[in-house]
Amino acid sequence: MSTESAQAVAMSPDEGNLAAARVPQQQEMPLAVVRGEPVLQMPQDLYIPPDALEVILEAFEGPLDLLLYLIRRQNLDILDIPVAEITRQYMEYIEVMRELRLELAAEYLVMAAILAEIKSRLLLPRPPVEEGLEEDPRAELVRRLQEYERFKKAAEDFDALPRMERDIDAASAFVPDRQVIKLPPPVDLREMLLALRDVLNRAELYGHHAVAREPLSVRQRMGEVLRALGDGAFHRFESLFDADEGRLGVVVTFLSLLELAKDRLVEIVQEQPLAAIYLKARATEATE
Amino acid sequence: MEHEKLKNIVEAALLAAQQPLTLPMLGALFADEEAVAHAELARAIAALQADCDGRGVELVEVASGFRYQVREAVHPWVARLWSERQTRYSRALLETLALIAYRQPITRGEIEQIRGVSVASSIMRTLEEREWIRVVGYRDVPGKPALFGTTRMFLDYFNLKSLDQLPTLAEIRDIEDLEPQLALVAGVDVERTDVEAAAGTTESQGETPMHETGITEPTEERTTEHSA
Amino acid sequence: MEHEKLKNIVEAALLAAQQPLTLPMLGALFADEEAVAHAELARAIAALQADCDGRGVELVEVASGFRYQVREAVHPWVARLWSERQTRYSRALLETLALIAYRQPITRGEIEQIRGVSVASSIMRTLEEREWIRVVGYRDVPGKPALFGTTRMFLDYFNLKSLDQLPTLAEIRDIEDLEPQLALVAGVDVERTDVEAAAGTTESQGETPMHETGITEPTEERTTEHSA
Repeated sequence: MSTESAQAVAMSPDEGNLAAARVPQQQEMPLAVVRGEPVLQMPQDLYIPPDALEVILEAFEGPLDLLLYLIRRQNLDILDIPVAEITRQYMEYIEVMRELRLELAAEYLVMAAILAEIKSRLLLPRPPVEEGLEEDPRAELVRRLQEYERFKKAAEDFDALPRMERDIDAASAFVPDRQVIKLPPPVDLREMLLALRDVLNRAELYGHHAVAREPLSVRQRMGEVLRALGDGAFHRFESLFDADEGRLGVVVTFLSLLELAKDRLVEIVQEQPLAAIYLKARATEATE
Repeated sequence: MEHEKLKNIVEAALLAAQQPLTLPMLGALFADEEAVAHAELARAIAALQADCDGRGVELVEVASGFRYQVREAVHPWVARLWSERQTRYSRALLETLALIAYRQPITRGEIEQIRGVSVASSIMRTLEEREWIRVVGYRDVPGKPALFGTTRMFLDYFNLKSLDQLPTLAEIRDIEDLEPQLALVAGVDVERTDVEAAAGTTESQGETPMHETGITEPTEERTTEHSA
Repeated sequence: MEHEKLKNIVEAALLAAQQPLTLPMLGALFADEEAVAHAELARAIAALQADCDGRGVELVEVASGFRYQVREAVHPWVARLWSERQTRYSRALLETLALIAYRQPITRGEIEQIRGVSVASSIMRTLEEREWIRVVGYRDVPGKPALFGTTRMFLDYFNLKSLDQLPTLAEIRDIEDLEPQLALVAGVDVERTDVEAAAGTTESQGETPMHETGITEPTEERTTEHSA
């Protein structure tokens, strides 16, 4: 939109009347007197220092924000925007910015065009039929304003939330030793078994290995018994059994003793028939 | 593991970690053979939270876990430890952040459409550098614009556990209300009357118009309006 | 200023500061009109120190001031916050471990005989350090070689009640695909996978995995184990 057309809209006869009619209530808004001395008569309610006029632009987050400001300043309902009046005030702001040679963002000019268009459509005679179906020319603008206002409010709410650094701070204590410790890698049972299968296959290739059939718990118990005999001394046969383990536990222990004997890992001694049976490990590190 | 010892470990870990810890993360502090159930950890945390009563710090849960933090009540004193610290953010940044939080995933173009102005690249960069937002995908339209979403760090920063805890977004009033107005919009005279009526009502309600309070930011006026 | 409030401020400041604070530094947190004497601050600190009795942290004085620090007693657990998983074990180690499990008690020489290659000392050391194997006795042959067996820790790690829950050697050799076997073996293992999968899910929703922030999270590392 060119400067001329923007001003033409702002200075339309209707607007002139309206402005005149509203003079008493415009006292708090010296900005209305734009064409006079712009610097000294900046809007007081914006508190713009005469030498920092860019604040006008900075104070608003764009044309929607400026429009909302104009509407809210007069406590108007957003659903009931007096487009002509708002357009006039909006154009006055634009004019101030322009006269101060502020670089005017394109969005502001686009909004001026939109306002002018809405106003002209409102002023045109409405078609006699289908009244209810025709959309209010302001509807789209109102929708945008409402949508923007929601998020403007949301941003304010965000600002009110307690926030790290400003309202709260993380608490932490000193740790004397922050050295990174290395944890052992995880092991997948399946991987281990696949590895075993490979090694078995290889072993069979060389014909060295016989597949064991005894329950693995017997093998486990063999180790436990060996450890129990680890002192190299003789232990009573009965002391190696734990009655609490039940019959199965006794069997497992007995089988493990036989395996250990067969494997020549333990020595089983009985002085005479029916006398106590003693066991000892054939070799221990300590005694040798 | 004994409850007191567990409590001590959890307390020390939370204070040592420099970032929030989840129950699984706390659980990982224990070796397989001394594994601690999450329920036990939760009990320890509840006990530690109770221990904070009347103290200068509190134990809270935020999006990425539990953390000890300085209570707001004593923060003004603590804040003097850091004389200059940037804790203010521009409205543009907060509005952009709000749009991403409530409308995610959202493109920069969509943000600009709603705000009515372009979004400075510096704002997006700041938000990304603070790890409050991140690219979560791309919209399948020409140019494949990036879609942004908020992060857990964002929630942590604002002391929130989840997006559900964000302030409720204001409802949009039904735009149908416009329709009856239209019949009246015959000319500017009617409009003017409306303006004056509205303005007059407000004055008589004794609200505080902006120019009287000396508030400089348009933002503040909206606050007045909403508290009304 | 009231003693309790002073205590709270001092506690919060010390926990927020990231470095030790001296009495003058603590004193500087108070404005001129609420000035606090050093003696008062010292009393607050003494009270806070007493409050630490039986907790996971303590308030100590070091050369540059006062600070809260993690107690020695809980450090072993807290230290796991900064732990990292090594990469996976070698095939040789897994074979060795499996042979020890299935053929125990077994000497290193016997393992080498079956595998057809020598077993590196480092492998045996690693397995012993992890406490999965141990010397259970010695074979009565020249050199008295050590006999190795698996430990309870080994069973616990794989969630086995006893070795009998492992497939037999015949089953391992004959069955091409071990999957169905393992389903029978490790009911508990499946459960564990679920827990970790859940942890993994949470993490993937998270914006900032811990390793990116400089802290290695054991939980997440574990997840890779199962996805492998």
